[in-house]
Formats: sequence, structure tokens, C-alpha cells
Amino acid sequence: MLPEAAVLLVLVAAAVLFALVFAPATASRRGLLVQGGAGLAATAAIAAVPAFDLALLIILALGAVHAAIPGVRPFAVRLRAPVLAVAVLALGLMLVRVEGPDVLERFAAVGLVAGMAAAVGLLPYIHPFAPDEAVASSPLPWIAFVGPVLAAVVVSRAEVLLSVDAGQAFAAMLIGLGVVNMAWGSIATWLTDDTAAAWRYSFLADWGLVLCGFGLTLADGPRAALLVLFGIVAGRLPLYLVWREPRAEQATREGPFNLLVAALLAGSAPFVGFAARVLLLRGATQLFWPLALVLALGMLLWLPGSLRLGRSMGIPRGRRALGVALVVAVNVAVGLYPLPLLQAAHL
Amino acid sequence: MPSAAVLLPVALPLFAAAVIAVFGFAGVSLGRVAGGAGAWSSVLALLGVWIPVRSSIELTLGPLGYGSSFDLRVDAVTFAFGLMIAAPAALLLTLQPRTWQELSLSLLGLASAIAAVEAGSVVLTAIAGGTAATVAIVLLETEDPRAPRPGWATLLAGWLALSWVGVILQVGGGTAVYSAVPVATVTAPLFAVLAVAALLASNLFPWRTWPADLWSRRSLRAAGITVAILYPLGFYLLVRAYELGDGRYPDPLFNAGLAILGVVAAFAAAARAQAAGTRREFLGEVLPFFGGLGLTSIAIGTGLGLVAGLVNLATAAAMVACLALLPDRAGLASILSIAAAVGLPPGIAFGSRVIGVEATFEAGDLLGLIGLAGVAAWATLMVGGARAIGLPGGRGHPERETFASVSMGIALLTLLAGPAIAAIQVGFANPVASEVMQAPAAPLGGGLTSVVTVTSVLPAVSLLAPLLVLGILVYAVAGTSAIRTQARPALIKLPAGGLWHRAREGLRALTVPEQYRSILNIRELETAATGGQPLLWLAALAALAFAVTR
Amino acid sequence: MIQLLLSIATHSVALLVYPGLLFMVAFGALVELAWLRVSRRDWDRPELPRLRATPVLATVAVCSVLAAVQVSAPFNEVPGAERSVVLAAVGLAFTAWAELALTVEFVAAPGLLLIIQFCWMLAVLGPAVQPESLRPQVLGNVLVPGLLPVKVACGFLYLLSLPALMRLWPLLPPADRRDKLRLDTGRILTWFPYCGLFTTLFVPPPSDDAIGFVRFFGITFLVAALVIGLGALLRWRGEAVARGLYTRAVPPFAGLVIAIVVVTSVLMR
Amino acid sequence: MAAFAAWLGASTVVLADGRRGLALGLALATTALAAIVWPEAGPAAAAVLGLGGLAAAARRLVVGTAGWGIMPPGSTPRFILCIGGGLLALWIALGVTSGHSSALRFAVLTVAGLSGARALSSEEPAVLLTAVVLLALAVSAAGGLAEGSPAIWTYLLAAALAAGVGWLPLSRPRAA
Repeated sequence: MLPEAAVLLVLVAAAVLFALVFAPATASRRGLLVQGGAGLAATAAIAAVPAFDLALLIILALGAVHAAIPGVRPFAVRLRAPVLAVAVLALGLMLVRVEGPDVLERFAAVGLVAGMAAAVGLLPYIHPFAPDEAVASSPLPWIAFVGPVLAAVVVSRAEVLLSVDAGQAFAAMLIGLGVVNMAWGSIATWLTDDTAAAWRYSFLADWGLVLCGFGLTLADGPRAALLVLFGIVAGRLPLYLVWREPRAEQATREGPFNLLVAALLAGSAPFVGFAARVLLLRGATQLFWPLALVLALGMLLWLPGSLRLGRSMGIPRGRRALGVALVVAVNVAVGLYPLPLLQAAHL
Repeated sequence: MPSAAVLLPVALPLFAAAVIAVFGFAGVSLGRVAGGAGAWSSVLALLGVWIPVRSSIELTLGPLGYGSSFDLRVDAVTFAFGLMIAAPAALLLTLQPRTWQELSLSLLGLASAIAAVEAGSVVLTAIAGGTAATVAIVLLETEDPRAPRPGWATLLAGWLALSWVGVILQVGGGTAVYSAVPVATVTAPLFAVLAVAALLASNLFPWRTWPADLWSRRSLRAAGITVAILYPLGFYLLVRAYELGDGRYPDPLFNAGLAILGVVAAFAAAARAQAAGTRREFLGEVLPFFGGLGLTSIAIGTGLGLVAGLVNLATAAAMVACLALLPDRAGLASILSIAAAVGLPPGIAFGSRVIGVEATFEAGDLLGLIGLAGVAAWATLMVGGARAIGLPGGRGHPERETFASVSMGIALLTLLAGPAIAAIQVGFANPVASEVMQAPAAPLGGGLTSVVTVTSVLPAVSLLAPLLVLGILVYAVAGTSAIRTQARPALIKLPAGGLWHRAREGLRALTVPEQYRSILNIRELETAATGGQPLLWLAALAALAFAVTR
Repeated sequence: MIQLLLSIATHSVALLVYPGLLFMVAFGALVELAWLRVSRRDWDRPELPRLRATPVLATVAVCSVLAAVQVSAPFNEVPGAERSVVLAAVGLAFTAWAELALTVEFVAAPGLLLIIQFCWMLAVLGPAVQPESLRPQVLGNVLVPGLLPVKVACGFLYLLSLPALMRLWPLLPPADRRDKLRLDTGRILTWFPYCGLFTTLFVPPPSDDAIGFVRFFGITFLVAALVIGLGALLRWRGEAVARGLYTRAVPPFAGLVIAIVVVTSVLMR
Repeated sequence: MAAFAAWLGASTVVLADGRRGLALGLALATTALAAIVWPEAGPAAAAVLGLGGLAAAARRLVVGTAGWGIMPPGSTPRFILCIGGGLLALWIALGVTSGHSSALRFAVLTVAGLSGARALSSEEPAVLLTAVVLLALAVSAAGGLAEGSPAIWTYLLAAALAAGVGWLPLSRPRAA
């Protein structure tokens, strides 16, 4: 199994555990365990299977099963994106395997990038979202749970399958989509009316960084991407779960705690987001320094949205507070000393 | 001295913060004694590490994961800035009552700021400085969420810019370690980013920024700590920049530009100070004024200027503690604080400013005009100071966090320290100049009794000491009863502030005309992008396919 | 150590006796009497100043003493190398504002006064920009033809500024309701530093002998007389003329002086 | 011949709304794909693929909108899609790409493309699940294009998915 994917799997497992431990007393632990366990198993399978075709079939199966979970959105709406993803990935895969002109490989790269974006739910393939939908049946598992491992697998496969020329096109598309997702996600987090949607867009913005990281064809790029993915799975996702919990006071508030959460979400030092940003700037500077400038300016767009999300957390009490404290501690630790994580992923 | 000792100035306050937090969670507030102990331990550690050896001590503990090693060092620059940061913070933490949360956060911020100046590489400085900024924001919010605080975006932008500088150095020269960066890597564009980072870190601009705004908070507990730990960091970067550039900035225009910016900032602060409505408002502009002149002196690019700037900043650090402990009521403490702030002879502020002005003239190339402007700015502050003595107090600084006698003591100390400016230069500032600038520019002669510049000598002890005695005698027989507290009109009205405000309001009021709003409707755009329209998806696919054929 | 003690002693003598406090008082009293005689038509014996020390007086004394010892008066115990025009300028700048600390009513047109003070500072420090030296006697000694325009322009600006800085102009502060003649102690303390500094900056330094002494103080008294004359003229022409001069004439002239300083410095590089 | 049958089957799925039509299209496409993968992957893989697809078709025969529902009113765009898609796939499979088994290339392109398009254009769960089955079969068949003989696991998983997906319990969307 890909070491990077293995690390992400462990993080995903930790996220499931977090959901189990810190879920409100009223929530069904059994349901959480079944849904989380199934998702985790499928994610593990995606990372573990030897052939990419098998991974695609698992994604398809996962998409069908996830769409079948009772939820607010119609079955068709939930199934479309995974089906499109698999179809496009399959066509891309086919174009890689057949003989033909070089442009076919570029089209294959398009298939792989678009398929990955569609599976995870990134711009322009954003999964339709219902603010009041339960987490399990919402698009969130794709963007924050399965997505990280899936992206790592697709990118690693692409590196093997694509030629140098097509690989460059693949990287360029990743960076392009990354910048678009960064800008859209961070601005929408700030300006959208609905707080649930703002949370969802904030994942999109982080994914923008991930795509840019994967697109930087240097050692620092994947490192940065891994750290941002860590931030998504071990930071943003748990905080989102805490925010989703029903609580007495729903009023937004700006206190020290909320600012701390905002700092974590915005990738301020000393949280893991800052280390990831440093690596991204490093990679971008090596590749093409104006890109670093664009990224640096884009990174400032995180603040207003993060402040909004931080305020939306209110003041957690009891178990929720403990959960947030744990998330903060973990993100600070990895932010200050990310080397063990990177070494575990062989990066 | 074991190299691990360089950890102490950072580790001790961190440990104290942890202990205070643990007890706090257990319901026991250890109070200011623990806070003071944590902060003073950092000061003592700095003294203990630097004074016995007086040469650079470095600790490298291997890579951290973002291209930088865990590299801490204590050298003359670290020592000087560490003291500027830790000493006032320690004093405030010892005296002012705080909740355990505020204590822990303050110590955390202090440790981060010390780590920023101890960091051996630019990237580490950026991370530690960014941490200090984050902690300071949270600290200010803990004290009073509605009171003014620094713009987070500005601070983050500064530290992000510095981290970019760090990675550019790593990419271009293979390292971002201050002492190892190849000079050729420090190009003009890179230095421009570094300068912007420094200016953003300390908000050194001509308009009213957070170092002034924070003093308009009712309570000055968090404000004092924030200014103490954050304000010196921007100057620190500009001083380290000399080390990166082998004793100079990559282009003399940077020296001139930054010096001009500094003097303009100082003049603007002084102009706002002379128009202040309360004494507190005036005192709020004192530190930006110190900072402006400090920036000018440091940026001039000569050893003399750097030394003057450092002494000026050290005085500013003392003033931070002085002003944060000063009650809003009238009295001798206020008068002495204002006298110290305006640089009444023969105080240390007076001495450092005079040397700074002399440095500009001796630097040549019309830089003397900057010195001239500096003196004009100083004169404006004098007016403000004289006027402020009789102004109403201000926002009612809570009595329990004010210590008039200590504040007065600090002010008095800065006034009495004038004759010792040569000694301070030799023990405190000269080593920094020697560290970051190459001889012969750096070390200045004159010894402990006088400051020798290129064209003149300031006989610190022999001239200023008798003047001090004379001053003490005449002030001793003079009373303060004749001073009348009254609302006093501004000498110069400030149209600029109004213009700036109007411009900002105008910008805020800008809207897209009704008939054009349908062209770009954000809501509709959001709906279209998130509606999961198959056609849009296929179009995106086609667009990507088209893109890769170009 | 002994050398340091000796140096402190000589500097103390300079500060307290000559050209410091005692000498300043003597010189200032004479000139102030002359000013009173010239400025008032109804001359009677003026009241002696109150001897009660106030913070204002203390500040003026300390700052003007510091300025006084920077002048190149013959037999000045402060060595030439240890004098600085910046010390003199800043010291004197403080004296103009000490009264503002008590109440605004003691200062006439403070805004205008500040602008005039800027002009005066330009006149004091302008000549130092190109030579890059701050030793007063060096500046006084500069006779390079290329620098003479700066020197002349700055000297003229200096003289124009003094009546305002010395409060000889007809703009009276609201609180100045003195009907009887009284010596102004603050002004007494600043006559010598202001006039002596002019002599130092714009006239070649004298030798340390009797002739040099007479020459220096002759010129300094002449400067004082010029200032008194200018002040009297302004009082005679009235407030409006004075205000017009200091708002419409002096600041633009200062602008011209800056231009001359810049151009000269550029040309002389 | 088999490739065209695969296209015909996929097109039938695109054009049909009723369960019989969907089952017919699925069965036709399955049989064709099984026939195409036989030479490359061997009889076992073909059998597994065929069994999975036929099981899905059988399930489809009993679940979904009753009747054939082939080319209902308003299905002209779908018809054009089938023709256009087929021609495009034919051009790519024969004209643009080369190598062994052009039939497999054509079949994979048409089945994957048309099933994907069907999934995007329908709201009916039965239709969507049929498209999913077709897509799974196409993905597994595409394994035959890889270097070396494809592993049986891909076909097994595709067959299992095809056979199982029809049994998913589908609930109506509920308001939260």
C-alpha cells in the first residue's frame, strides 16, 4: 500500500474514533460505527487494491452505497458525481492503455484530474449540498473522509501511468484547479449566507491547497499536500463534527476560544496549516515564483472565512470542549514538528 | 556554557505557562507571582547565557520537516532584542493582576517572541513570530473582545511574507540560516519582501496603527504585553537583514526609503500626539514615534545609526512598561513619563535621538535632510508633550493594574540614564552592530564615557552628568502646582486623518449600479456552481480537454 | 579616572558659569533690559522677576544651558570636538514650549510658533547637510563659495525666526495681562544661546584671546540688537503685519532655503 | 459484431425507461462484453462477467417502472446521443487509437460513455442503477487493455457489484 495513503488511512480511522468518542450522548454509536467502519473499509480497499480498475469499482460501489443511505438529497443527485468520476477515470485509464497519438495521454490526464475532482467533489464538480443533511449521507464523507486517500491513490497512479509530457499537463491542471478552488472556497466561506455551506466551502479551499501541492512536481509539493490533508482530516473535519452537534446556544460568538479555532482553520502559526503553507511556497518558488506570490496572496483569503467559522462554534462545553482541545493540541504538535508524519509517509 | 542552555529563555516561560494552566484547570490560580517568575526566568536565562561568554551560542537539533532545522542561537542581537521583549513583559506580568488564562497566554506569547529572536533561520523566525502574533490576538480577545486589536490579516501577511523570504533563501542559497545565507542570494526583490514583512510585523506606517490603537483600550494588561512582544520583532528583522546582506542592504535606496518612511511615521505620530484629546491618547502615540525614529536610525545603514536605533528601541521597551503601569490621573508620575517620552535632556531618549540625528547627517548623500525632518518631528512631539501634561487623563485605566511609583521609577530611570548612554552603547548596542555589520562600520569608539561619531564627540558622562545634577537641583525646588488641567486645542488640525477616513467610507459605500447588478450576481453564481448541473460538468470536462491541447 | 573627573569639573564650570548659567543670566538681563526699554514708550523701572523656581523655568534653564555650552565662545571649557549643533538646536527647541505645559493661555499662536520653529531648525541644521559635520565651529568656518548661498539664506531665516521664538512679536498670549514692566526670566535665559548660536554658525570662530572675545560678543550683541530692532519694528507695525510676515513670507522663504540646500548639496557632490 | 451488440445494449439502456427495456439492454451489453473479453481474459472471466450482468438484468426485470418504455416521447436527444456517441467511439477506436482488440476499445468507450451519460440525465433509481452496472462491467472489461493478462479479481468484483447493486434498499428523500 502507498505509504502516504496508509498514513491518511490512520488519520481517517482516528477521525472515525473521534466521531464515536465525541458524538453527543443521544447519537447512535452503532450507526456511526457501521457507517464509519464501512467507509473506512472501502477507503482502505481503495488504497490497498493492486489494480486501479479495482479501485474504480470500489469507488463505484461506495458511491452507490453512499447514495442509498437515507438522506435529504435524492438518490440520483447523490449518485451522479461518483458515477461521472468513475466513468471519466475509466475513460482516462483506457486512453492511457491504448496506442495512439500523444494528445491521447493528455486527454487521459484530463480524465484522471476531472475524475478525481468529481469523486472528491471539488470545483467544477461540487456535489450538491443540503445544509441540514446528516453528515453520513452528505457529500462530506467524500471531501473529508474518502477524498484524501482517493486523491493520494489517483495521483500516485497517474505518476506511474502518464508520460512526462502528459504528467506536466496533469500537474498544470491540478495547480489550475487548485488555485480556482482556493479562491472560490475561501471567498465563498466568507460571503455565503449559510454557515453550513461556509463550512463546506472551507473544505474546498483547503483542497485547493492540496491540488496545488500535488501539482508541484517537487518533493515539497506532496509534503505540503499531505500536511493540508492532515489538517482536513484531523482538524477541519473534527471541528465540523463538533459544530454540527446540537447545542443549547447557537448564537455566534467571538471570544478567545473562537479565535483559536479560527487560527487553526486559517492555517496560522503554529498550526499545521502554516507549515503546509511554508512548504507550498517553497515548492512554488522552486517551480515558478509568481505562482508562490499568487498562493501567498490567496492564503490571506482564509482569514475572514475562518473567523466566521470560528465564531460559529459558540462556546463548547464538556465533551465538545475536550474534543476541540485535542484537535488544537494535535494540530499544534504536527505544525511545529511535521517530520515524523512526513517520514511515515516516506516524503 | 552548554549549547542546550539556549533553550532556557524559551523553555522556562513555556514551562511556567504550562504549570499555571494545569493549576488553573484544577481551579487554583497561581497568580502574578508565577507569571512574574516565568517571565523573569527568561530574562535571567538570557543574561546567564550571554554575559559569561559574550559570543554566539548555537543549538541545532536536526530537521523539523519544512526545510529548516531546529536551530536556536543566542548572540548579541538575540540578547538585545530578547531583553527588549522579556524585561517589560516580566515587569508587567509581575505587577498587574491577571486571570490564569491571561497569564498562560502572556507567557506563551513571550516564549514565542523570544523563540522568534532566538531562531537561527528566517523560516523559524516566521513560524515563531506568527505564533506570537496569534497568541497576542487571542490574549487581547480574552481581555476584552470589543476593544481595538491589531488586524489579524496584517500580522499574518507579515509573517507569511517572511516565510516566503525564508523559502526563497533556502531555494536560492540552500539555507535560510542567518549566518550562512550567501550574500548573492539577498537580492533587491527579496529584500523588498523582507522589508514589507518587517513593516507589517511592527506596523510601521505613517497612519494610526495598532501600536497606538491598543492604548485606547480601557485596560492595558493585554495591550502592554502585546506591544512588548510584537512591536520589536519588525525592527529585529531589519537588523538581521544587515547580517544577511553582509553588513548592508542590497541597495542604498532601501536605506533611504526606509529611513524616510520612519521619519514620516514619527512625524505623523507626533502630529497626532499634539492633537490628542487626552493624555492617554498622547501616550498612545509615543511608541509609534519611538518606532519611527528607531526605524530611521536603523535604516540609515551606518554603525552609528544602528547603535542609536537600538538604544532608542531599548528606551521604547522601557516606556512600554512605564506607560502600561501609568495611572490616568495627573501627577508627578504622568509628568515624568511625558518628560521621558519627549526626550527631555539629559535622558537616554534625548541622547539616543541626538545620536540618531547626527548619524543621518554623517551618512551623507542628503540623508541629513532626514535628520532635519527627525528634529522637526521631535519638536512636534515636544509640543504634544507640553500640551499633554495639562490634558485630561483618559479612559480610566483601572486602579488595580496601575503602579504610579513603578511607572515613575521607570521614567526617572530613563531620564537618569542619559549620562550612561556611552556605557549602554558599549555593552548593549555595539555588540549588535559588530554582529550584523562588518568592521570598520560597526564598532564605535568612545568607551564608557563618551560616544564618538565621525565628526564629533558626545561627552556623555562629563557633559550630561553635571547637567543631570543641575536639572535635579532646579526641578527639586520647582513645584508642579501651577499646571492647569484643561481641554487644549490642537496646534495643527490634521486634515489627513479626515481625508483618510472619508476615503475609506467612500470606498465602503461603493456599490454596483442597479442596472449592472444582473451581470454578476454572486448568489446565482453560487447556485450554478453547486447545483450539480450535468451540462456544467460536461462543459468543464470539455474545457479541460481543450486546455490541454493548447 | 582623574581625567574623567577633570573633564566633569570643566564641563560643570562651563555649564554653571561660563558660557553657562551665570553668563547667560548676565547677558540675557542686559539684552532684556534693552528690549524693555525699546519696546515700551512709557519707561519706568521694571519689576524684578519672581525668584520662585517653576518647572517651566527649570526646563528652560536646563535646556538653554545645554545649548549655551555648544557655542564657540572664546574660553569655552567644552572642547570644540565635543560641541554639537544638534544638542544646541534640540535644547533650544524645548525652551519654546515649556510654558505650554502650564496652560495654553501662556503661548500665543502656538501653531504658528511651531512652524517658525521648524524654519529656525532648518536655519540651524541646513548648513550642516552638505559639510556632513555637526561641529558648530566647523560650520562657522565654512567659507567655500559654493556653500555661501546656503549660509546666507539660513542666516537670514534664523534672524527672521528669532523675534517669534523670543516672543518679541506683537502676538500676545491670552494670559499676558501684565500692565507693569517685568523682566521675562525665561527669555533672559535664552537670549545668549540664540544669539550666540547665530554667531557660532554664521561667523568664523574667534580665537581664544581678548580680541576673539570682543569680536564674538560684539557680534552676538549686534545680533541681539538686530533681533530687538526687528521685534520693535514688528510691534510698531502691529499684529496683522507680524502674522502676515510669519504666515506668508517666512514659510515660503524656508521652502526656498530647503531648495537651496538640496541644490547646493547636489552640485557640491 | 459483439462490439456493435455492446453499443446496441448500452443504447437500449439509454433509450429505455421501463424495466423490460433496461433489462434487455443490460443483458445484450453484458453478453457482448463477455464475448469480447473471452479471447483476452479467458472463459472464466467472461463467465463471471456474464453471470454478474445477467443477474443484474434479471433483478432489473422485476424492479423499476413497468413495461418496455423504449424511446418514449421526448427521447430524441437520447437517440442522437446514442448515434453520435457510437460514431465518435467508432472513430476513436478505429481511427485514432490502434493496437490489439479494437472491439474491446469500442465496447468500453461506448458502454462507459453512454452509461455515464445515462446516469447524468436520469432521476429514476432503477435507470441509474442499471447505468452503474453497465459502467462496472465496462470498467472491468477495460482491464483487458492493460499489459499482460488481466486478473480475475476485477471481473469478480464487477460481477459482484453488478449483481448486488440492484438489491440496494432505496428510500425516498426525506425532509430533515
